[in-house]
Amino acid sequence: MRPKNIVLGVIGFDCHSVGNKILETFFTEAGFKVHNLGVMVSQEEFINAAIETNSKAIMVSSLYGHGEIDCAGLRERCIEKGLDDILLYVGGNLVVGKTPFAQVEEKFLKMGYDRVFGPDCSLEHVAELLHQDLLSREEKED
Amino acid sequence: MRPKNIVLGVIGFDCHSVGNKILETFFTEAGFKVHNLGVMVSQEEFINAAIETNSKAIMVSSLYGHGEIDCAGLRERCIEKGLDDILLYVGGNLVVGKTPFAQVEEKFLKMGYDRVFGPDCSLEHVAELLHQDLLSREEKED
Amino acid sequence: MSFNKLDMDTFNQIREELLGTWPTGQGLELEEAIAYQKTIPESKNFAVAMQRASKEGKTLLQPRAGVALIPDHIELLKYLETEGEADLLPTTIDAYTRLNRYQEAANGIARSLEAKTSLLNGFPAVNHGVPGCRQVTEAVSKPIQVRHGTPDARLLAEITLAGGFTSFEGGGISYNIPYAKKVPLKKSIDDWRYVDRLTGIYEENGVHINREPFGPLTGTLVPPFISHAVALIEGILALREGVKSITLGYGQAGNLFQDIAAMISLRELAHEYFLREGFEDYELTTVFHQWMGGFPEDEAKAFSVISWGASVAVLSNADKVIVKSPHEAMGIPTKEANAQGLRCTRQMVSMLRDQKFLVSEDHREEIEQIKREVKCIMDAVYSLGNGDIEAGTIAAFEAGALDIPFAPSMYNHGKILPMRDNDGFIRVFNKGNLALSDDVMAYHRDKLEERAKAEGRKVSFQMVTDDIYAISKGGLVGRPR
Amino acid sequence: MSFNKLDMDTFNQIREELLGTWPTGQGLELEEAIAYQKTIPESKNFAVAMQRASKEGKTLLQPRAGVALIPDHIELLKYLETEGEADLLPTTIDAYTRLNRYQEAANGIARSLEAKTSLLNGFPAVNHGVPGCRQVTEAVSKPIQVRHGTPDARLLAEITLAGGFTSFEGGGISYNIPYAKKVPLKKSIDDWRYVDRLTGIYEENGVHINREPFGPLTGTLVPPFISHAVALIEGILALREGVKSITLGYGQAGNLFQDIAAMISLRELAHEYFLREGFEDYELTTVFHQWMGGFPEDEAKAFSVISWGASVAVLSNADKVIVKSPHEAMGIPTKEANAQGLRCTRQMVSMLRDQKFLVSEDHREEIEQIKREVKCIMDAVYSLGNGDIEAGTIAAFEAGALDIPFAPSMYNHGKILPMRDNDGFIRVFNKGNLALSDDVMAYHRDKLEERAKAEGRKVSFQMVTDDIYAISKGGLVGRPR
Ligand code: B12
Ligand code: B12
Repeated sequence: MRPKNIVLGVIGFDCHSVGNKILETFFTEAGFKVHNLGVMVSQEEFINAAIETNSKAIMVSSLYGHGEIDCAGLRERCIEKGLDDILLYVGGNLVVGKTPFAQVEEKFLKMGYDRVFGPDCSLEHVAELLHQDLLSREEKED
Repeated sequence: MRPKNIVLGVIGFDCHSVGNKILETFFTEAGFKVHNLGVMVSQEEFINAAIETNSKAIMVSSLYGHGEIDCAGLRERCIEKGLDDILLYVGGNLVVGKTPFAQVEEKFLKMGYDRVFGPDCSLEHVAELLHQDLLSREEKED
Repeated sequence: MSFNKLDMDTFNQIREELLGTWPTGQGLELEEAIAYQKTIPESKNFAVAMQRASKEGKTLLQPRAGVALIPDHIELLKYLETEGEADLLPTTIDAYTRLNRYQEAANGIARSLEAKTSLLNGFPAVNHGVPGCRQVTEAVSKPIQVRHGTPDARLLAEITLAGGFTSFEGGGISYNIPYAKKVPLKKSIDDWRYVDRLTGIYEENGVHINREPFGPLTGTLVPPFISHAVALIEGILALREGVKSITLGYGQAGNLFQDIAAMISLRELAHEYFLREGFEDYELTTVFHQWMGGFPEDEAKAFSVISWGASVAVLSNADKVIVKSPHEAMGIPTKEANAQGLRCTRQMVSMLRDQKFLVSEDHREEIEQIKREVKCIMDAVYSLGNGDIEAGTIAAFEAGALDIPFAPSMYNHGKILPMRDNDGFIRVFNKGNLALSDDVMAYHRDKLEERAKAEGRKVSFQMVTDDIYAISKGGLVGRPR
Repeated sequence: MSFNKLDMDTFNQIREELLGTWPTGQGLELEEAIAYQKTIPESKNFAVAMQRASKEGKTLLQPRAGVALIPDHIELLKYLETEGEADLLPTTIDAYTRLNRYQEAANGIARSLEAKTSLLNGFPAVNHGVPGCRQVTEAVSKPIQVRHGTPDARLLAEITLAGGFTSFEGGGISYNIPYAKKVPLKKSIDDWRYVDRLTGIYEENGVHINREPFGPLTGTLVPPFISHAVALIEGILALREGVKSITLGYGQAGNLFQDIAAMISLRELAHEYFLREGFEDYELTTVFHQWMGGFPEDEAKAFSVISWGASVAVLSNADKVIVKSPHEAMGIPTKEANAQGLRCTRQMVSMLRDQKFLVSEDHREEIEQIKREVKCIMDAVYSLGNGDIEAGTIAAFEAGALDIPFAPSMYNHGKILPMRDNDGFIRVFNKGNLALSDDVMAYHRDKLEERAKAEGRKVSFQMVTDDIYAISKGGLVGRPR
């Protein structure tokens, strides 16, 4: 099985680079081919990278609190650009202020993200979900 | 004006002696004649001391949590022994567990205490109240 | 000089009478109790846990906790094990039981059942008896200890050791002078001799039981040399009766360097005095108590006090730390608050456990100073007793040569006044009759003069009061306002 | 070599263009601003407060805080003054403003008004303009500072200094490399030269303004010598432009002895290098940042991390401590959580302020070690720039001779890998091109081998990852699980 392409990056004007470096290492070791755009990535850059690398998932980080503003509209823009079925994962400190996770999750699910993660998520668990989700997309495509 | 006699002590099987030593020093400096019974004082000992010293106020401490059990009935017993009009002040960590002070106060007022204090009370304020309360009792008596 | 263990005839005679004093004591068989103790897995043995911690350089966490009713007490302990990440469990005994007022304790149990909440400030183990204790000790998976403050703890020890507890706190001085008013020191020392002998009998029968003299005493401005002297005496008395696992304690004074000096000197002195008494076969461990005096009411500030205690415990290599909760100033903590204290401490312990403390020359000098002070006291004890440490202790307390600040007991001289110096070290302001040498006192006086000068006021009783309130009002040295 | 202040013609030319870049800059008069600053009482002057703290040996408390809307921001600051007992106030700027995205900031303000809660992670001071800033600075009674992370902070400085702030954080390296991706170092250094010159102009006109390079950089495993080198460079660049009150910063590394060594060496090095550059007329103060890396989520554990930072701040005699909140791991704190962090810190600061830290010989050796490391880097900077420190800095970053771990900037080499040794000191595992001498590196390698041996694994990248997570998972050294 060839490693699956995924795009990784920190959205908006967010400079938090430590988690990003760890995610890159982790997903690479978990068997993905990671296209890491680093920090301060715009929605366009995410989409272009996904198209160029033929990635089936975009992993968006937002740590600095502007997640709600920065992440809105990514799903719609993906569809515009023909990425109909792309998986959108989002994680980090997604909103301003300590907020019950269920509330945050609901907000981002509504925005069209497939899965939402807090800063405490287990990366092993994320990798498993990602493998599964990608698999079931492939099956659908077949 | 002669200094007023007051009885001081820690009720029940309570060994907390530090606050008691401080209260003795404080009330003495505040102009009272303090009869300090120390720690582990029974209701009888409080009452007998009040009678013997002709004190018009009993200052009860309870720190260790059994205050609710130990303090019940003191008012009734005072009346039995003819101390009809004696002032009963109680203070310390009066109940088991961190409890909103209003709740504690209500409980001890119901038991017949005239004033109830938490561990954080300002002693200056207590001394003022005590002077006032004693004064108004005297006026009543006159 | 020579000493003997409490002989078995006397022990058995006392025992028979003792077990009759309350129904739950009746028919208690020591053989059955020993057999029962042997069924307890090693992973739940307190002595083993302490010794392992010491070897591995770990600091174990233990809260205080106890409520009136068995099911609630079990729930509480299990919560502290899981949510609190406690390494060691306590069962804190209520204050009626501590004073052998089992009838009042029964009343407290009844009223707690009615009120559906604990009206007692601890677990009335004697009233619940051996079966009740076994319910508790079997329900948990960590080693569990009896913590109390009982001048006459003989029945409590019989019942709780038979009940599966593997450690027992206290001692004839430390559980009398700070905890009682009218109990003669001779009586409490005799009664604790019984407890130590009981522990010794368990040891002789292959059951390892930990004993822990109560280090902090009144928890209020106790200079290290005073609590050290008491710890050494109680340690020696315990070893004499056959105790093998002994944990000496110390309550945080507040200044980092004094506290570390105290913990280092405590260990060194214990080995020195124990050896001198002829003991070689014992397991010595230490416990550091987070701040035992008045706490600030604000919980954020209380967390700070808890954290500071936790840091010093680890930096001083304590084998165990006794943990306070953010409710300390207000009342017995809820299980949640208790677990918060534990988790706060856990974080500190794990952040600091890898850090070695670098001791400077000046710091080493403070260690030697504490040793000099302890030597003054111990010399007096030995000489007042003509070599008999029990008689010497009783005579020393009577004379005030050994004197515990702010204690309620009438058998305590109560003349010594401690005070903080300009750096926050606890020193002696008024020595009363304390057996301190002139050069030692000169050192204390110099240090206090330094403070007086800095504050522009005379050394006075007001400073003592200010120092007592200092931490609860946010400070260490009680500066003039 | 010689250097000149940014000349007034160039300054004015830049200024004219700058003020036109956003409506709130238009018509901003420096004379009026200076006159306004002179109306601010001395009790609210940041530079004065810092200098006084330093003289009196106090550690002042400052939180981070900023929200989108003026009334909310004022309410927040007042709460931190009263309930939080803060000595110094901040105004943390939102991340759009930091990157000069004033349009996005305007959008954030609008959406916050709608949502009736701040959707911005800070106070958009440029958008609110001089009158908005004055509303804020006039509403509070404590000295107040702008805290941000802005590579090009020229307009922000113009507006906030005119707005009555008396201290401005940041620097051309520390507010670029950890905060930006594509901003050339030359550009940010030039832009910060403008900010320093602006501050110098205020000084020359009798207005005392404090400047504070950002010490912690990425807040993640930064060895002291790296942040010290940056602090020294930014300090020198600021003094050159006429800054007089300079506060150098350092972010807690975690090991008590390394942190104290870092704070002592920072002060000593600053005086040494400043003197060498010919400066004598300046006020040097220091700031210690409580743990700047990932926090534990549990609030009880977070309190522990906050407390540890507070203790080390006081023990190391920092003039100021930047305070975290128990919400750190989760999100921008509520005002209540922020005040809790402050009160927790306050308690620690007052408990420890009287305690002198006794430095041992071994500890002094760690101080010298840091100085040797800094010297390696500074020598390289001076030599790469042929004595010109700006050019040298740019060249050093390009070559990786100066390299900040985990930084997002493409102008950072990004090859150095730091790691904790067995005691938790941050050392260098992979030096990349860092200008460290062989004997210095040999020392680091020995220390890391010690850890590898203790853990029974090879020195590896996995250790770095483990170290990054360590504190948030409860630990300091990331031990194998
Ligand atoms: C030191 C201490 C001890 C020492 C006491 C040494 C001694 N002999 O004095 C030791 C370690 C021995 C001890 C033992 C116990 N303690 Co204790 N102890 C404390 C502690 C930490 C400080 C008390 C103190 O000295 N404060 C300083 C003095 C100056 O303040 P104070 O005592 O509060 O007194 C002031 C005020 O309360 C007020 N005040 C008091 N009485 C009155 C009366 C009037 C009329 C007025 C106006 C004001 C007033 O004015 C005083 C002077 O400012 C407190 C917690 C705290 N406060 O931080 C717990 C605390 C009082 N102890 C407590 C308990 C439960 C016990 C034990 C039962 C053990 C246990 N289960 O943990 C035993 C008691 C056994 C017994 N028989 O009494 C609990 C009480 C719980 C509750 N009420 O819900 C507390 C609150 C701790 C806790 N949160 O669990 N303790
Ligand atoms: C270090 C740090 C910084 C450093 C960053 C250096 C750098 N270049 O990386 C500095 C000091 C520069 C900094 C700056 C700022 N920071 Co900051 N910072 C932190 C801190 C303390 C640690 C972050 C970190 O490195 N953690 C370690 C890594 C390993 O964890 P992580 O980043 O959380 O990433 C993991 C998970 O989140 C998850 N994850 C992340 N993304 C994704 C995506 C997917 C799909 C999945 C599955 C998982 C996942 O997996 C990652 C790996 O385990 C956090 C608070 C905390 N966490 O304790 C605040 C924090 C993130 N910062 C915060 C803020 C606000 C800022 C600032 C705006 C300043 C300010 N106002 O205080 C600026 C940002 C400016 C900008 N333009 O971005 C806030 C965000 C608030 C919010 N969301 O409500 C936080 C939470 C602090 C707080 N409580 O206020 N910061």
